Amino acid sequence: MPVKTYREAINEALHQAMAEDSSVIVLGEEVSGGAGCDGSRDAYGGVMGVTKGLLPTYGESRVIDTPITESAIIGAAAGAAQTGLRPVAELMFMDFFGVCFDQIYNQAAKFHYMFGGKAKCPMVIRCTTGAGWRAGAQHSQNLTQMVTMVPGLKVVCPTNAYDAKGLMLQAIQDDDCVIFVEDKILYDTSCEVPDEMYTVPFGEAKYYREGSDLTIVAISNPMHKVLAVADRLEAEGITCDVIDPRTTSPLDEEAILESVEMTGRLVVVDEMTPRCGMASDISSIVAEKAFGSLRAPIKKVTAAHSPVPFAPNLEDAWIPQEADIEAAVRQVLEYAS
Amino acid sequence: MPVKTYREAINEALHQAMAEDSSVIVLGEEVSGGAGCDGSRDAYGGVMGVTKGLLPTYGESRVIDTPITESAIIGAAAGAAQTGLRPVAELMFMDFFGVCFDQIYNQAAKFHYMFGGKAKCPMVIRCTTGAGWRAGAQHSQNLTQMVTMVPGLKVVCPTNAYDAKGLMLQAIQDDDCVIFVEDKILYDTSCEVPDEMYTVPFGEAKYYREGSDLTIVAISNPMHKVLAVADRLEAEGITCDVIDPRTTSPLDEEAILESVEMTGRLVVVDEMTPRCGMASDISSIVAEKAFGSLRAPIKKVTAAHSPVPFAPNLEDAWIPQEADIEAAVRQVLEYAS
Amino acid sequence: MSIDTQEITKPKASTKGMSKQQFLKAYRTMRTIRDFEDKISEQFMKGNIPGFLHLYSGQEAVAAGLCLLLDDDDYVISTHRGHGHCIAKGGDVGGMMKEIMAKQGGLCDGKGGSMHIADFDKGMLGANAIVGGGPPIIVGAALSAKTLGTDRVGVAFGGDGSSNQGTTFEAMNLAVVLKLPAIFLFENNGYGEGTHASYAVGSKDIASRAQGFGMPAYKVDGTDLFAVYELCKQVVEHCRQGKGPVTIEASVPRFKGHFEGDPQAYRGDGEIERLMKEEDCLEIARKAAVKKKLANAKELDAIDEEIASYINEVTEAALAAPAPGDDELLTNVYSSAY
Amino acid sequence: MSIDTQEITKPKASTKGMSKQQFLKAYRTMRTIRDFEDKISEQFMKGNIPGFLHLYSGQEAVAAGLCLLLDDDDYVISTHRGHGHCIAKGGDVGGMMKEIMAKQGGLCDGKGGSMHIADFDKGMLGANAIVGGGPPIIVGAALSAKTLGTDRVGVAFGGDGSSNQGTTFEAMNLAVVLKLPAIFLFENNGYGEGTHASYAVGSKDIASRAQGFGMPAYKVDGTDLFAVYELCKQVVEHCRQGKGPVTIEASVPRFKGHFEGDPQAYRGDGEIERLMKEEDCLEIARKAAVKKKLANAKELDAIDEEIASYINEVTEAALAAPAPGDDELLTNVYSSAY
Ligand SMILES: Cc1ncc(C[n+]2csc(CCOP(=O)(O)OP(=O)(O)O)c2C)c(N)n1
Ligand SMILES: Cc1ncc(C[n+]2csc(CCOP(=O)(O)OP(=O)(O)O)c2C)c(N)n1
Ligand SMILES: [Mg+2]
Ligand SMILES: [Mg+2]
Repeated sequence: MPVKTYREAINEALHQAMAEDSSVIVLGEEVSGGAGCDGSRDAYGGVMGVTKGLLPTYGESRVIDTPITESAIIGAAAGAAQTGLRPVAELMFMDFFGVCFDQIYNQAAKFHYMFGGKAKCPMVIRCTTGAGWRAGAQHSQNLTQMVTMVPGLKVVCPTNAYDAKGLMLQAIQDDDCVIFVEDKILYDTSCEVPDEMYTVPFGEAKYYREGSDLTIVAISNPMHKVLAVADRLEAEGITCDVIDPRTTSPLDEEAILESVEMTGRLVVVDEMTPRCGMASDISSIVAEKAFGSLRAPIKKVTAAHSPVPFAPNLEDAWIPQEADIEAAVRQVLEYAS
Repeated sequence: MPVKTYREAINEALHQAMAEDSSVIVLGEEVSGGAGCDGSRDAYGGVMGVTKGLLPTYGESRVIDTPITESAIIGAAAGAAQTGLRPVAELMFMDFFGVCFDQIYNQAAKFHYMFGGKAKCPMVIRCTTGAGWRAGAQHSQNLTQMVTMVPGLKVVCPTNAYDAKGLMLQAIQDDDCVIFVEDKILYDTSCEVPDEMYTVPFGEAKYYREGSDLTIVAISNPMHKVLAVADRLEAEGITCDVIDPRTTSPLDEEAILESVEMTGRLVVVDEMTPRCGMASDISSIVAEKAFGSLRAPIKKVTAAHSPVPFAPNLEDAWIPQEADIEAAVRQVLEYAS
Repeated sequence: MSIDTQEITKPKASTKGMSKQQFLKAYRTMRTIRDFEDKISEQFMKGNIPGFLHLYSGQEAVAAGLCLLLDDDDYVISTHRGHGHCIAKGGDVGGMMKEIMAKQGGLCDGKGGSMHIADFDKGMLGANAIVGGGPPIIVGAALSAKTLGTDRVGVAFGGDGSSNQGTTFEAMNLAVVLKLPAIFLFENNGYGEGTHASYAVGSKDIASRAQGFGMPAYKVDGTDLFAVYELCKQVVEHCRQGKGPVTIEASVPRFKGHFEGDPQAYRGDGEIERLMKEEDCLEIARKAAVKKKLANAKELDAIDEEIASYINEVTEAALAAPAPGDDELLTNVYSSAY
Repeated sequence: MSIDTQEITKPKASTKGMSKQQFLKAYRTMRTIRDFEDKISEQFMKGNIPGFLHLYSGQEAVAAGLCLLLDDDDYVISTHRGHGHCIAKGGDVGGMMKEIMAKQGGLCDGKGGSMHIADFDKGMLGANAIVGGGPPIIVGAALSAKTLGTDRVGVAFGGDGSSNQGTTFEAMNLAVVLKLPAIFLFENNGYGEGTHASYAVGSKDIASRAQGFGMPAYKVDGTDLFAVYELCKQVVEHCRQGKGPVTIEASVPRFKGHFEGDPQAYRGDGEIERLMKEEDCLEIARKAAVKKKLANAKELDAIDEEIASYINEVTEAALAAPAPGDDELLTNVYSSAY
C-alpha cells in the first residue's frame, strides 16, 4: 500500500471529496494563495500546503481565497452549508477561535437544534494545533476542549495519515459541523494510506497497543510520545492498552471504560492546559462510570497552566514529554490499592 | 446588619470602588443607557440594573456607554488596564464570549506572561449567566468552564449577595483580568451585607453546610438547589459538606480534597453542558488526588448535552434540578464500596 | 446605480410601479405583522408567552416592501426582532404563534422561540439573538447562490445597533470581495436597546459607511411602502444580475419598547405618540393607495377584518396546542449519527 | 482637516519642517531597523533564532517618521511585524535581540519572542500575533489618555490585511464615538501573506473606507520619510487637541517574504528587485537630505558604520546570553496572588 504523509492524506481526501461531490467547496485565507498578485496562483495551497492543487483543479468558484476575516469565513461556511453546499473552511491556527467563536458555538453548532431540526449545517472547519514550533502564546495552543464541550459540534483529531484521510472523508459527508483538528507536528509523519476513498467512523476509538497493566488514553500528537513510552515499558514486561479516541466528540466512552475495567488503571494525556481539558473530561467519565474497577488514582498528563512560552527550553517544559508520561505511568502502576 | 440583594450588593461594590479609586471606570452596552436619546440618561443602569446610579455620580468620562461592539469593549478595557485605569467592562450575557473571545483569552489573559511580567491587566469583565429565563440557546448558557481553562484569567462566581460584594471589591483591586460571573437567577436573592467595604479572597471555598456522609461541590445558582437537597437529607440524618468554591480559578482544591478525604464521597453540580465542564474538572482533580479516600464513584450533575431549549418544560429538563441532585446523592450514598 | 456619497437616494413615495395585486399582498403582510405583534403583546401580558419579545411594530413596510420582490428560494436572515421578517417572507403564521408559545407544531418544535423564529421552507434562515450574527451567514447563502449558479439573493436584516458590530463589517467586505448577491438591509429605528443611533453610529450614517466598503448604498424612508418597494426593485435586480452586494438604510420608527416590558425611560416626552400618529406605515400606505385609487377603503377594511380573525384563530390554536414532549430534549442536537 | 473623500492627501516629499537633528534621529532609527532585520535574517539562517520572523525591511520610514512625533509616554501597539515599531518607539535594541533569540535579558524574559516584542517602558504595548488584535487595545490606551486628562496619543499599527478584520472596524467606530486620541496607521505593503490588498480590501482603498467611519483619513507615500513626518505632525496634533481619531494609509514595499523562508511564488517577476531599487526609503531619504543639505553623506556614512557595529555588538551579546531558567515556566502567569 502506498505510504503518504498526514499532509498528503488530507490533501487527497479533499481532492477526492471535491471530485466526487460538486457541492464541496474550500474557503479560507491562502487556501490557494496569490489572489490578486502578479505571481503564481496556488502559491501556498494553504500555509501548511494542505489544500495545494485544489485551485488549479476545481477553480476559483470552489476554492475561495478570503481576506483576513475569520468571523465572515466561518459564518459564510455556515450559511453556505444551510443552503446547499458542503464547505470546508480553514482556520489557519486553532488559536484564532477567538475571532470567530460565536459563529462556531452559537451559530453553526446550534442551528439544527435551535431551529427544530429544520436546518442542516454540513460543514468542516479545518484548523491546526500543537506546540513545539516556537510560535509563541497565540500560535501554539491546543483548544480541542473548547469545541468538544459544545453540543452540536463534532470534533476530530487524527493522529496518523490513515485516520486523517478517512476521518476527513467522513467529516465532509457528515451532516453536522465538524471541527477537524490537524496537529502541525504530524504533517510530515507518514504511514500506509489507500488510494481509494474510505471513511473512518466517528466515535470509534483506535487501539494503538493492547495490554493488561494500564490504560493510556491520549489525544493528538502526544499519542506518539505515549507509544514510545509504552514500547519501553513493554520491554520491561509491562503492557498497556493505548487508546486513541480519534474523535473527542462523539467520544468512544465504551472503549475507554472497557479497557479500564480490565486494567484498573488509567493515565490520560493531552497537550492542553490542565483545567477543564480533555484529560479532565475523560478522567471524570471513568471516575463516574468505572470507579469499581479502578485500582489507582487517574493521572492526567497535560501542558502547564500558563500561556505557551516562546523560549525553546520553556516551551519544552510546558509540553507534556515522554518523561512526564513515563513518570505518571510508573506512579499509577506503583500505587498500592 | 442590613439585608441587600445580590444586585444591590454588586452595585454597592461598584459605587464604593469608584468613589475610592478614580482610576476605576465602567464601560459597556447600556451601562447607563439613554446615550444620545431625548429621554433620561441612566435609563437602564445596565440591562440588569446593576450599574444604576453610577453615571449620575461619576459622570460620562468614567461610566461609558458603548455601541454594540464587544471586541472593542473588551479590547478597550484591556488597553485601558495596561495604561493606568481599572476598567470594569460589562458583557451583557456570557453567551457573547464568542464575539470578543480573542480579546479575553489571547490578549487580556496573556499580556502579563507573554510580555515577561512587564504588562499588567487589572480589569474585571462582568457577565451574566444562567438558564431558566426562557431566553433560548444564545442567552442562557453558563460558559464558566471556557474561561476557567484559560491560564492568566481568574474566574469568580458568587452565589450570594455577601460574597458578591466582597468578591467584586477583590476583583477590582486585583491586578489580573477577572471574569465575574453573575447568575441572573440570583439578582433578587438577598442576605446580610455590611455597608462597609470588605473583600472576599479568591481561592477560598465557602462551606455552606458541614457534614460527614458526602461532599457536594456546586458552582453558581445550582448551589441553592443543593442546599435544599442537603437540608432534606439532614432531616433523614444524612449530613453533607456543601462546598462553594466561589472562584473556579483559582480553585480551592484543598478544601475539596480535605472534605472528600473525610467523607469519601463526592457529587459535583453545575449548570454547564457535561463535556469538559467544571464538574469534570473538579471530579478529575479528586480522582487524581484523593483517590485513596474515595468510597464511591464521583457523580456529576450537569445540564444536558444540548443547546438550551426555549420551551419551559424542555428547559426545565435541561437544567439540573433538585431531583437530579438528590438522585445522584442517593446513588453515591448507596454505593457499596 | 452609483456609489458616490452624494447620490445616496431617498426615493419619493409614489405608488407607480406597484400593481394592485402587489399592493394588496404587501398590505396584507403589513397588517398581519401588526396584528400578530399586537396579539402576542397581549398574550405576553396574560402570561401565555415565555421569554423575551422584541416587536416589529412600526417597521412593517420594510419587510413587506422588500419581500414582495423575493421568492421562496431567496434567503433572508433576521435578528432578535424577527417576526415581521418571517411573516413577510411567507413564514407559516400558525407555526410561528405555536413556536412563540413554546408549543408542539411550532416552527422550531418549541426549541427556538421568538428570538430564533425561522422557516427554512420559505428561505427564512432564522432570527438570530446575537447582534451581528446574521450578516456573515447570509454571505454564505449568497455564496451558495453564486457557486450553484442560481439567481437567488440573500438579505441580512439588521438594526442600526447591529451596524456597529465587527461581524457585520466583515460580512460587508467579504461580500464585496467575492461580489456576492447579498443585501444588507439596516432598519434604523433610532435605537439599539436604549442607546440612540446618533450616538452609537460614529459615521454620518449607516449607508455612507457601507458605501465606503465599496458597494452601492441607499437610504430610504422605511415608513413608505412604495419607496421601499421602488428602491428594492432596483437593488434586488442589481444582485440578481451578479453585480455584487448593496446596502440599504431604512429609517423607521420603533413603536414599542426594545423588549416587551421595557419602561423606555430613554424616550423623549410624547415621542411614541407622535411616531404612532405621524409615522405609521400602515396608515401611510393605506392613505396613499386610496388616494391613488390602487385600492379602496372597503377592500382594505375587509383585509383587516379577515386578518384579525385569522390571527385570533392561530392564537386559539396555539393556546390549545400541547407543549413539546419532555422526551424531545435530546432530539436534533445532531443531524446525523452521534 | 477634511473628511471629504476628495481631499485624502498625499503630501509631496519635501524636507521642510524637519530639523537636521530630527532627520538624523529618524535616519538613525531607519538604519537601525534595517540592520537589525538584516542581522536577524542572517542569524535565523544560521539557526540561532527559533520560531517565526516577519521583517519590517522596506517600511522603515513609516515607523521612524511617526515616532519622531511621539514621546515615551505615548502609546503604540504593533502587529506580528513589530521590530520596526519597537525600535522606532525607542525600544531597547539589545533587549529585543535577546528576546528574539529567547535569551535571558530579553524584553519579555524570552516568553514572547519576535511576534510579541514589547517595551512597556517606552509605551510600546507589544507586537500582536492576532491580526486585528491591536486596534481595540489601542482604543483603550487612548481612553486612558482621555479619562486621565493627559495629551497622550495611541497609535495602532496595522497592515493592509488587518484592515479587513472586524476587530479593526469596531475599534475605529468606538474611537469615533468616544472621540479618542487614536491613530490607525495602516501600512499597505500590498500583501497579507500571499494575498494582494487589491483583492482583499474590497473598497477603493483603506483610507476612504476609514473615512466612511467618520474620521479624517489620509494616504501617504510611506517610502518618503519627509511626507510621513509632515502628515503625522498634523495628525498627532489633531489627536493631542482632542479632536478625535484619524486614519493614515501609508503605501510601502515589502522587501522580504511574509515570513523568513517564504518562497514568495506569488510575487511578480523581478518585483522585489524593482522595489528594492526604486522604493528604498533609506536611499530616498538619504538622497533628499543630501540634496537639500540637511545632512552630508559623510555624516550618514558615519551613522551607518556606528549602527552596524552596534547591531553586531547586541548580536554578540545576545548570542552569548543564557536561555531563561527552566524554573521560569510558571512565573508571571498572574500579576497578583493566585
Ligand atoms: C452580540 C450581542 N450583543 C448585545 C446583545 C444585546 N442586544 C440585543 S438587541 C440589542 C440592540 C440591537 O439594536 P439594533 O441592532 O438597532 O436592533 P433593534 O433592537 O433596534 O431592532 C442588544 C444590545 C446581543 N443580543 N448580542
Ligand atoms: C486572526 C488572524 N488571522 C490570520 C493570521 C495569520 N496571519 C498572520 S500575518 C497575516 C497577514 C497580515 O497581513 P497584513 O495585515 O497586511 O500585515 P503584513 O504581514 O503585510 O505586515 C496573516 C493572515 C493571524 N495571525 N491572525
Ligand atoms: Mg435599532
Ligand atoms: Mg500587508
